[in-house]
Amino acid sequence: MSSGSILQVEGVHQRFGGLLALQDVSLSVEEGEILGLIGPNGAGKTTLFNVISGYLRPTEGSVRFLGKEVTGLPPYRLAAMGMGRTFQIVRPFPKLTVLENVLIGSFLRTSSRREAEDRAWETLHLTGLAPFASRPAASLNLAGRKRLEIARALALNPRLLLLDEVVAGLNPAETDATVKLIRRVRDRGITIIVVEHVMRVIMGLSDRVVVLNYGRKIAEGKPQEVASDPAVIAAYLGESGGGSEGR
Amino acid sequence: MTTFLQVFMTGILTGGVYALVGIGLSLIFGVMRIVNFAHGEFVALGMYTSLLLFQSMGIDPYLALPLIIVGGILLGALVERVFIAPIIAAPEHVSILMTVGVGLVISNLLLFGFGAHPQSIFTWYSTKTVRVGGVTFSGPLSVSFLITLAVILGLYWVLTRTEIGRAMRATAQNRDAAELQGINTAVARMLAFGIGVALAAVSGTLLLPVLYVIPTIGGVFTLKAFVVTVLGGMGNVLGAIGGGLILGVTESLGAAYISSGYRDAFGLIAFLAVLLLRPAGLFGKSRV
Amino acid sequence: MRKTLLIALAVVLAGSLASTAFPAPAEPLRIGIITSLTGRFATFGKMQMAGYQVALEEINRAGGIKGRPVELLIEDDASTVPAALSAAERLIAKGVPIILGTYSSGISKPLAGYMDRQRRVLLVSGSADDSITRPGSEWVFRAKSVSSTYASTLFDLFQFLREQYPSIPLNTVAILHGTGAFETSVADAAVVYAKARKYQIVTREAYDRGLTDFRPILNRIRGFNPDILFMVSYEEDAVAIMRQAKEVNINPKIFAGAAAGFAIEPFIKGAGDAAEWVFSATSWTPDVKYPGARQLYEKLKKAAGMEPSYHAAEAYMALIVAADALRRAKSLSQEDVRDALKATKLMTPVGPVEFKDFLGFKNQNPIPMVVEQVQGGKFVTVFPASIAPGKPKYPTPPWDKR
Amino acid sequence: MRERFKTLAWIGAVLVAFTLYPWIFPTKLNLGVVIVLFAGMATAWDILGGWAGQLSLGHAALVGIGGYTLALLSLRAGIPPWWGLLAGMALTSVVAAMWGWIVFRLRGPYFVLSTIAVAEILRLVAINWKNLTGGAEGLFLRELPRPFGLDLFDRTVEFYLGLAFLGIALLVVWWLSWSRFGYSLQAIREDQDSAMAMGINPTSTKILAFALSAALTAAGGSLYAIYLSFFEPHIVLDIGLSVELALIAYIGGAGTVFGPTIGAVVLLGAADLFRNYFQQANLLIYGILIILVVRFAPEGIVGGWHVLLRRLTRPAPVVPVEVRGERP
Repeated sequence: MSSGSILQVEGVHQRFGGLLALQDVSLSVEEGEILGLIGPNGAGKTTLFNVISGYLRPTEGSVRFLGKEVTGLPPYRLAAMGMGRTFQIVRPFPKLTVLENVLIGSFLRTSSRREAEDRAWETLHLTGLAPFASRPAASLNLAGRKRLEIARALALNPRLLLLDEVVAGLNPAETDATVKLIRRVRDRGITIIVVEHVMRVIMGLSDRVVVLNYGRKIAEGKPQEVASDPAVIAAYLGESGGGSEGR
Repeated sequence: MTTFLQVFMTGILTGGVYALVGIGLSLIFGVMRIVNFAHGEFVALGMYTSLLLFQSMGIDPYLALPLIIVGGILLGALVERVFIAPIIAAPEHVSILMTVGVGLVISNLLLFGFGAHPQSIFTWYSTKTVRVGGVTFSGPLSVSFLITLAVILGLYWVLTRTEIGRAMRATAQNRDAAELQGINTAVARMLAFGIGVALAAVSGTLLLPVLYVIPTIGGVFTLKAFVVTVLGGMGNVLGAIGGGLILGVTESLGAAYISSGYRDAFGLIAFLAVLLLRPAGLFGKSRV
Repeated sequence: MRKTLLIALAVVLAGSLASTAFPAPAEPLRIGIITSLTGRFATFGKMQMAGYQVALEEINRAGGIKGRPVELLIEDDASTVPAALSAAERLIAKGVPIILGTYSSGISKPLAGYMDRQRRVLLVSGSADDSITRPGSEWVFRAKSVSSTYASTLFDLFQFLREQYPSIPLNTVAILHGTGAFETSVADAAVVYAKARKYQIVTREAYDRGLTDFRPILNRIRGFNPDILFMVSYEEDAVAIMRQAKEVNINPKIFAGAAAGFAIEPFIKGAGDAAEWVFSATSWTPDVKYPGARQLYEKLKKAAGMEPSYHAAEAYMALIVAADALRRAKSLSQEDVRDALKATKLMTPVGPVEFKDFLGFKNQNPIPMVVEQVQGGKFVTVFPASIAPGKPKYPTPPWDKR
Repeated sequence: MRERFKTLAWIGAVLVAFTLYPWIFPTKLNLGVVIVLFAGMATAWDILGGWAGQLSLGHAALVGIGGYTLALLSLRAGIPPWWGLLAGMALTSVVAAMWGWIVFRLRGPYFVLSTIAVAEILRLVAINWKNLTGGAEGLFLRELPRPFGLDLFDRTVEFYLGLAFLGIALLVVWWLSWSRFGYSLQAIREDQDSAMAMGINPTSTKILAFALSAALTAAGGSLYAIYLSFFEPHIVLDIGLSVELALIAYIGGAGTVFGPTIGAVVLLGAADLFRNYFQQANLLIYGILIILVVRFAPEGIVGGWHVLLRRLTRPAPVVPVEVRGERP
């Protein structure tokens, strides 16, 4: 755990009644890094995101952000500290325009309407949503809404950005554009955790990758190392007759 | 001592009918996740229908019950189809305002139809009393309590033993999962609202021999139904029985021993206390 | 109702056009009326309209006022204060010389305040609340009785029965009343008279309108075993109280009700045998020994199409008094109408009318009240002997000995 | 930025138009006072109901506290009405904050149910606590000091006071239309969870909105008490008043600057215009109107107008977003 780590998750367990969604998960993220978080459906990725971003108080374990103990803090405190997140199922403010959606984020940093609006426009240009500024968020297509999720999180001027399947359901052109955007965001010094199923994207983007399966961390390391790890392959492809090390 | 017993027992009897009103509301909320703000107006509708049947055709309210039950279910289903179903997916305040509107229409149509003056019925049993060990009970209130128990048992049988009952309970627990199991949740909702309205109308009929009716009395019952539902736990039908009895006894004791002017306030204070301490209701199993 | 209004408007238009060209036929004199045609108090508004109708026909048959036929401009206050204030504003704009109104005390009080500030004459027709004419205003008059008279008349009855039957102890009083403005003011007056005449108030219970189940309160009162149960309630409560009093088996020597709920026909129909023996103070009954009382009752019954309540008689009296004052007024200016009303000295089938200032009241007619008792399923006027044909039956037997 | 001052200009225009009312309708001043007061109180209701999306059916309690505070301070302690009004605003915002703290932590319909319960409890307290509130007989404001020589019971004075109150309410809502606080309310209304991710604390924001809404409603309640000069619990604390305020705001257009004002003018104006025919039925009309609005035009008159405008001027098909946007 070098001193530069921006986020530390220690021994987190999350239980829903009988179901143990997360079992003793620990990971840390370094400043300026892109960490990929992968695993089959139901592995606990979004649950881990909800624990990190304060929507779920972990049954056990702790979360440290920017060196401070934040376990159980509500989402709005973490947002104020500089943690932006997107939702797997997009959650725009439908009746508000695209600009207003982003404005609410930039208002976190300033109460002056002028400053907030400038920052909002800056984010719109960065994310390519400027032409749709005055349209209600509800009138955007899936690509536009996914992009708006990122723009709203960016408007918070975050130190850490959590992206939950931001390219899911996009066509190749839209996916490439989003990957370029993520790189541009990283170049501005923002640390990113990406949850994704599109292997091509995650492998290309991530400096390091963590793999979850049935709520347990089964692998961590460089994308290439993780890709060739038999346990990961087994987790994804299910039991291949070859008898890997069992459940 | 007899005074305490008399006050306590009157509270139980009235509480039984409150429970019936509350159960209807809790059933509707449980299955449909909407709060029916016109619930009290359906109680008033039950009262006026049985008043009309009594005055014009001399049918005694207790004998009119089967008619009221069937009519209540049909009316409830119709109201659900026309007013509630189209907005079932809308945000919460839409269904609240819709039912407030329906309530306003019903109470004002009653005002038009029956006039503002209070009406009550006078039957041979109106002033009859039952004396058990020095404690006197109102005759009609006791009969109403017994019928309430019967209706509650009947509802329990429908919910647990019949196909419709299972469909409603499934929809209450998880609408999407229920649909995946092939349950037509639209029908389940329609029937839930129908039965809920029928229960309200029945409690109106049972209260007619005991109290007088004015067109705007619905509001009082809507508030009582809320208190009973929250005391029992939102959507917890069995809890509503407990909620009703507790409300009846609290009001009766409060009026007799603290101050009669604040009678209705005791129920409301209990309501706020539950909100503060145990929002899931006194019996724990709330749907929210 | 709208028919009279339309005719009135048409006549006014015709009148004003014609008056310029040639000597006008007698232009009608319009009196303003505010009452509750709709809303909570619609039942009482209907009764008032019957009284106004009978009085209007009588006035016009007797040649109207100063040769001019009288017409009523009727405004509905819909049982709400804002509508009543707007109605008054409209009538003042139409320049009516006098306004009569309305039924509920809760509406008449702000109406009186508004008329006082506008310096316009208001003759209160249905509200009994003391505070309307106490301290009152030079512009607000009331011929009908005040709430406290209900209490004083009943305590006069109790005094009479104490003297008639010295052997029966008559000391403890339990008061039960609704929390409305009228009921509370009568209950307050009862407390004052009870203390003045050496009665002991064992308990005073108020109940809120709406779903009223009196069993808990009556159980509590039964514990005190009072000699007198003094009740002040509107119609629907009166029926429920007496039924549940029988249920709870509470047995005072006197059941006394102050007007409203206890003095009207539906009380006997609703409470049935439980209504027997109940005394009630009321401002008027058909068999009082005032000249013309019986004939007025018949006319009111025809106009109302049902058993008329005393509210109809009170409205009739108000319009008769207004017409009498307008005949005597030097001009139709508000000052002259006010002075004419102040000088009223008139006998009507509903009682003598004189506007006096007494006991803090201003422009209030100290009209006496009567007490009636339910005997054999019918109201019989039993007190005071000077104007009551019947005799009070006392003491009230316990429920199981009837 | 331009949008902000356009709305401000519209507010100015509406207020100036209203100032002409006493000359256009000299014999309908009572109606005028009621319209401006109800427009102001409905706008105050809308801060919580429309902008923050927290429906309340108990605002009569706040009207009542405003009215009673002014009257009691004046009758019992001789405190002039302007201090009474401010005291009423302060008291109601404290009551609202406590009340909100209890209920806003909870999800589900608890808030709207609690508003009815608390309003009903206050009505019962007002009726039964006789020596404080004058009980059911109510209170009579016989005399009031004259600020700058103005008779507070004169309808024209009351009209302009009410108009000033409406102006303040409109300015507050105008501030909401562009400020941070205003957007945080709208965010909570649109999606509370999503708002949390944007750094907005829903509970404390809703409590602030409720306190602001309560303070303004109480100011309206104080002026309404002066207009009535006599009021009893049944008039100012009745659930009918709460429902009427909610319907006026909602039918006019919840969550918009002018919605509640338009609602007040249309509904109260029509009720007076057709009083001979609809007087009995105005509650029935309200009921039918709210069903139609909720079912077919949830945006209300003003909201619907915006939607219509937008549809006519700029058809907005679903926008295919070919997201290139590579500019640095």
